[in-house]
Amino acid sequence: MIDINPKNILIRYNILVESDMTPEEVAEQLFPTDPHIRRVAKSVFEGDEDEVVAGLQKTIDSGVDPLSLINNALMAGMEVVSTLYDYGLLYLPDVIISAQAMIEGIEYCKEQSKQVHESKGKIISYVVEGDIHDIGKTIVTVLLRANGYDVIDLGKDVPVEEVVAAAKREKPIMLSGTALMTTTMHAFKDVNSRLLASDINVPVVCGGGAVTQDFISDYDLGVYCEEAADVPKIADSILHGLNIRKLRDTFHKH
Amino acid sequence: MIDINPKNILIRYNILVESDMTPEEVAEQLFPTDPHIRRVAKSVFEGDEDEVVAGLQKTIDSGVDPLSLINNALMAGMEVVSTLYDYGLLYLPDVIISAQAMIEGIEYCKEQSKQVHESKGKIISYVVEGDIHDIGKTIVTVLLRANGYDVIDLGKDVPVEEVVAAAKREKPIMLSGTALMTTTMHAFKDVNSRLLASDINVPVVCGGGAVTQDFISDYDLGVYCEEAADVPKIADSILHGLNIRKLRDTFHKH
Amino acid sequence: MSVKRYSSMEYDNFEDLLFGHSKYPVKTGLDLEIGAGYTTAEVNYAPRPDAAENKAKLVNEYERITRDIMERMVQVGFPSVVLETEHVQQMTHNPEWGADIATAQKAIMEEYHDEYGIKCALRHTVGDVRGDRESIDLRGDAYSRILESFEQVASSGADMLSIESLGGKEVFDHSILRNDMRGVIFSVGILGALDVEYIWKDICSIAKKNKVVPAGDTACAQANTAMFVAGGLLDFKLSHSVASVVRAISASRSLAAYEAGAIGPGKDCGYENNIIKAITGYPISQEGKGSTCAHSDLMGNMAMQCCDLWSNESVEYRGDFGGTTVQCWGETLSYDCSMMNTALEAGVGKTLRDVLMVSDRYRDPQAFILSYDNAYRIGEIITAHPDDLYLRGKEAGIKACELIESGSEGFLALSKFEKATIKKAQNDLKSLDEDMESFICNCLDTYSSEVETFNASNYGL
Amino acid sequence: MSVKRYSSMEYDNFEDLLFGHSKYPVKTGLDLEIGAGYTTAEVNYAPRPDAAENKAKLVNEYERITRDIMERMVQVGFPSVVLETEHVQQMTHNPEWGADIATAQKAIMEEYHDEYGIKCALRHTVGDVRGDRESIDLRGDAYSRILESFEQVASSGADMLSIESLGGKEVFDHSILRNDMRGVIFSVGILGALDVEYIWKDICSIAKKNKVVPAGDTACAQANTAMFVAGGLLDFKLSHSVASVVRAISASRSLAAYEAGAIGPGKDCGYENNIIKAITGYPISQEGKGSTCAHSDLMGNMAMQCCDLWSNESVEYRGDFGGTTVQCWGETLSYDCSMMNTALEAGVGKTLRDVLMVSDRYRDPQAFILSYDNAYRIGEIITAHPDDLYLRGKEAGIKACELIESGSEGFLALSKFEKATIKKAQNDLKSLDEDMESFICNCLDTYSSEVETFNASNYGL
Ligand SMILES: [Zn+2]
Ligand SMILES: [Zn+2]
Ligand SMILES: [Zn+2]
Repeated sequence: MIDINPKNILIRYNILVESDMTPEEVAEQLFPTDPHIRRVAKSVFEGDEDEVVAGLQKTIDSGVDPLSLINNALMAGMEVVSTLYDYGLLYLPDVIISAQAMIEGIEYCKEQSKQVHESKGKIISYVVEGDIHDIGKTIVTVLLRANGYDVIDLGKDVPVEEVVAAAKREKPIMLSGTALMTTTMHAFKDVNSRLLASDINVPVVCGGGAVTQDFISDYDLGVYCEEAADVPKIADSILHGLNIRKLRDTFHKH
Repeated sequence: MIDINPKNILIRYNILVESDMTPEEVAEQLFPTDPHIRRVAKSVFEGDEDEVVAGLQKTIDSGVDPLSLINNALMAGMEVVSTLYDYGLLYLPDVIISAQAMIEGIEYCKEQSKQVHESKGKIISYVVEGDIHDIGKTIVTVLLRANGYDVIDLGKDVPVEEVVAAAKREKPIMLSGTALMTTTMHAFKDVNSRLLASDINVPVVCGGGAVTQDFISDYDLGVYCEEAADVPKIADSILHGLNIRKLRDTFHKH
Repeated sequence: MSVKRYSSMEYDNFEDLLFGHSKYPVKTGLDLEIGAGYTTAEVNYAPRPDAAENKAKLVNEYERITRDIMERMVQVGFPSVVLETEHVQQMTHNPEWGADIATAQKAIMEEYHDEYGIKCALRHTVGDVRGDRESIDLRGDAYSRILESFEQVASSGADMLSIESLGGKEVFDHSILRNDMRGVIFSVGILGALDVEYIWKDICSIAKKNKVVPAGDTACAQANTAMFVAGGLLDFKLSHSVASVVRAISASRSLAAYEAGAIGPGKDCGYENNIIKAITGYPISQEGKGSTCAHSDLMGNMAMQCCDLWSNESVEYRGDFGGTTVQCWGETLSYDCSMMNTALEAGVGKTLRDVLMVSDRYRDPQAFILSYDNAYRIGEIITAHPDDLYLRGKEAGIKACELIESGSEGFLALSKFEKATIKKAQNDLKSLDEDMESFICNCLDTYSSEVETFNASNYGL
Repeated sequence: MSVKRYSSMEYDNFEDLLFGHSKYPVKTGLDLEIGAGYTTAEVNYAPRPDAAENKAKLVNEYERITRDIMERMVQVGFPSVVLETEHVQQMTHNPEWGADIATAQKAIMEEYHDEYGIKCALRHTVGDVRGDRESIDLRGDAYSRILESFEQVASSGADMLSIESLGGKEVFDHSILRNDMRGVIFSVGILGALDVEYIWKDICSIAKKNKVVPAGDTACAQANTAMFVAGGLLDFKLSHSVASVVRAISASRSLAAYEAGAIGPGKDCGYENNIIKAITGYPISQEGKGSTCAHSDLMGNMAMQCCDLWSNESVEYRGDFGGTTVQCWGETLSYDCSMMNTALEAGVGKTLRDVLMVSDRYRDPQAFILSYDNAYRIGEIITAHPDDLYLRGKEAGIKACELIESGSEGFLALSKFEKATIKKAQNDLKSLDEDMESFICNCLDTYSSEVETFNASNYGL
């Protein structure tokens, strides 16, 4: 069997650019400084649900408003996770485990408070009609929740009329639809025209293996998204006032 | 140097399907039977201009109407050429040489007659604006003329307005535009919309290395053509009453 | 369980694994013999989105696709070709659509075969439509529709039957996003294998009745999902080492189809087919550098090392400067096959195989474990545990970890992150239950509550 | 004539011709060395039709293309890449467009080079815009615009300069459609060579001034036109043997660029580059099975036999399932290069070269004469007549005929038609004038009257 030293034929660029610091070391520099808050943020980072709740309880007992902890502690911890994910220091399972811990924490804070917590905005997430592959939607949903959005998850294989009805009812800031199967792409067209017919002009962010930018950009509301990690950034940009044309300019890859 | 018998790795299908008969043998069976007429047809087949004129002269001297010889002798000979070309027994240079002989013959017949000869129809042929590659147009033009059409050859790199003006003036049954360079495809769009604006609803047959069927079919008048040899067939179909939709069904390859 | 599990390797030595050669070649279609000393392109395609509007339009689309491919093959002088039609859902939902399309395609292929003698065959891959919005129902009405679809295409011209089965996907998706190796073993090694076995018994009897080939399955929904989410060298979504472990386990799942009677060639996207071929001796289809139209991967050359069919996975039918997309990619694939076939004729097949393998061997942990020597070693572990789906999956996973670790002492460079995850995966695997009974029992507890769509009765559990 | 013509072969033996190796490697761009022991993909692309509406849009299109390619290269671990920007006419007509695009592309390439160390270089191929509707004016205003465009891209980031020159095309188109070998020799061998020499003297001084590489030309407008009109095995438009004769003659034409100072790598579509490399020792770019997106040919594997860059010719920028088209084809090409590079590292490069060559050697007469041994023999004939453009073209054509005839006594099957046409071509060539003076004089007579757009002053005649 032929075997050779591969150094002249391929380069493992991932190893070349690997950070010298561990994620934990980087995270340490990013956590909030207040010791109570830091404990909560850190346990979100570590994905330790019990520790999150314990830390929150302790902080609330010290007199801090439970709802304020959602942004200041839980979201702060999650932001560290997101930052490290963007840097390639954390991986999807890390984000998912942290998000789960954060969501538990949010529930706890809500229970401890009488006031209503305002999310950053509502987003509808679904897999197009005819497609039951939902791992992409799962990832997007978790990333959005981890970024403070209230996600209405319609599930997979969702009929067009149901997507439109939900958009009318929930008044989301955007929709996120995924598709893995090429033959389901037509559903995007229908969603687009039915929303327009109902005067609902929110961006419909589309991604998934079967989706191409050229196809999506044919529809007035379509915003193509190649990377699940971009979806929360698109949502943030909407909050910052970007319209569909500007979203396309900013997030279109090709 | 490695060398192997290629029989297991590739098949020369051209040799497998090669006819046992020579083109001359097949042609002999297709020429008209009348000896005068046969002589003319055969010299068109052979591409012998002098012989064509000599044969015509002899036939006219025998009292035959010069104009009738265009269809009955010259076109008949050319039809044999076209048939053998379709069968893969003759090649493009054969067709071009024969067509030249035939065109000389037509000129001669016209000179010998006082009446006006009616062609099968007028066709405008051009290379799109921005493109100076005209070998494709040359081939198409010869094939059309060889099939009895009156071709207005506008040349290469033809401005859109000139194509449209010619279409208004000449009232052709169709236009044939070729393009080898991708960046010139836009000119098709302009020709299409300017013709429509002038209420000229003739098919614009488009082909060439830079042209794809998907692109052409986006325009109301566009008929995609992959093979130069199909262009005369498309013209014949127009004479038989096929509209653009039917032309597309019949001649679209993909 | 009634099937006979593999307890030994059909190949005695990994050195005998070679493209174009299989121990049990498959005769099919019009004079084609797969794995009998030559490789053949397997061209794949997706109709344009609006071609599926009605049956007539869709049949017409597939006719064009078929004619385009056959025409290009004879234009360039290629001796053989396979076409794979992966059903769009309308075709499986309406079994007569699939039948009409198979009939139409086969008629064109026969025409070319009559005129030119080109060897060819048609694979139909029925869509696994057993899930819907609310739930997954693997053995109910949708399943009957799948079998009806198989029956119809088998009697209408399809020469080879395949499916990309979904069994185990619900638990797998949940587990892989949580680095949960227990769930991976349970979903791929147990649930997946049980489902594959169940459906392939039925497919094989349909194939037998219609005298066509029950070709094989793939762990696309599991191992390829992990591989694609893991992505390129600079994607940091999933550990590439964990994706490799999933691949090793998936071989045990795909093998179940052959244990139920399939005879190859396995589906193109089953990168685990290298292991399957070593175990079963059946021919395989593979995809790699000729399928970049459909996806990027880290073993574009290696995928050729022991392929019998060479595929482009899928390309949307459309015009390109060089012809339609199926013509372009079909030609590229066929030239690759011509290169392999020439090497075989010239007696240097194994040299070319090694060049293809070693060009990717150290590109990624998954490429490393699928190099034919390592693939063989994983096959050995699987066949060493013939009577225990649990053990053979778990041991395959552990073997993958060991191979990667030992590779990293040589030329296989691992990042610190990959080193840590492979260590963790190995520990997780080793600390799982001792025996299948208790493992299944514990998993049923966990995943019945954690995964909404998981229903044990789908698997006869 | 002031240039020094080649009178001997830089390679002593055709056995030394090998992919990735050239006698005179070319250092260029960011750490790239072409022909220095490894092959590199050269990715080509065409902007979408509506991207050329204005400068900003077009610059943006090329930025996206560049970033897409660089990103995919590092994702899969390829050590090097070349980008070729073939100017759309707006870019040459407005030299500052070309300059801005070169600047933008180079900035992105530098960014990737800084971050990942990937070796890369940028070729700009200026459009030959010297013809318009009415006439061809090879040495007038349009020519100045071409030189201005070269000047601007050379000073703005392009590392290599190329053009696909049109000289001789008007007489060639006329002749090839009439089987007129005299016109072919005149248009390709004399007119073409004179034009190539004229423009390459200027391009070389611009390159020298800007310290970039004068890379080379191609007989695309002549030899490739004949090859593409001739088409596949079952196209019956032009004799494939005559197209082969045109190819042999075209080597004499393309060689003139190197005699004027070009140093390679010659353009991808110059299939005659096999001959050029044997004569000059300079590296070459080639296209074949990785360029089916742009055209079909009958030597998809053979084209790799001694390539240094490996190209896809051109693909329209667009999204596909596997990424954008430039990513898909760039990855496929790079895997091909990885295969070649692995073979070189493993010491089996010549075995792989032979497999690639022999897989197409008998597919078509043109493939046969371009097999590296025969390509070398044509080079020998060309260098045997250093001081006579006429003789070297004519003898190259006769040599091609002889090679095909002798091949047909072996494994090169010829149809009756091909046998007859090669005989006729050979006779026609042999019966041409004895010396250049009388030949040119007679041709000027004939073609000045027969070809409307032919103007002798375009060639200094
Ligand atoms: Zn698959
Ligand atoms: Zn597939
Ligand atoms: Zn070219």
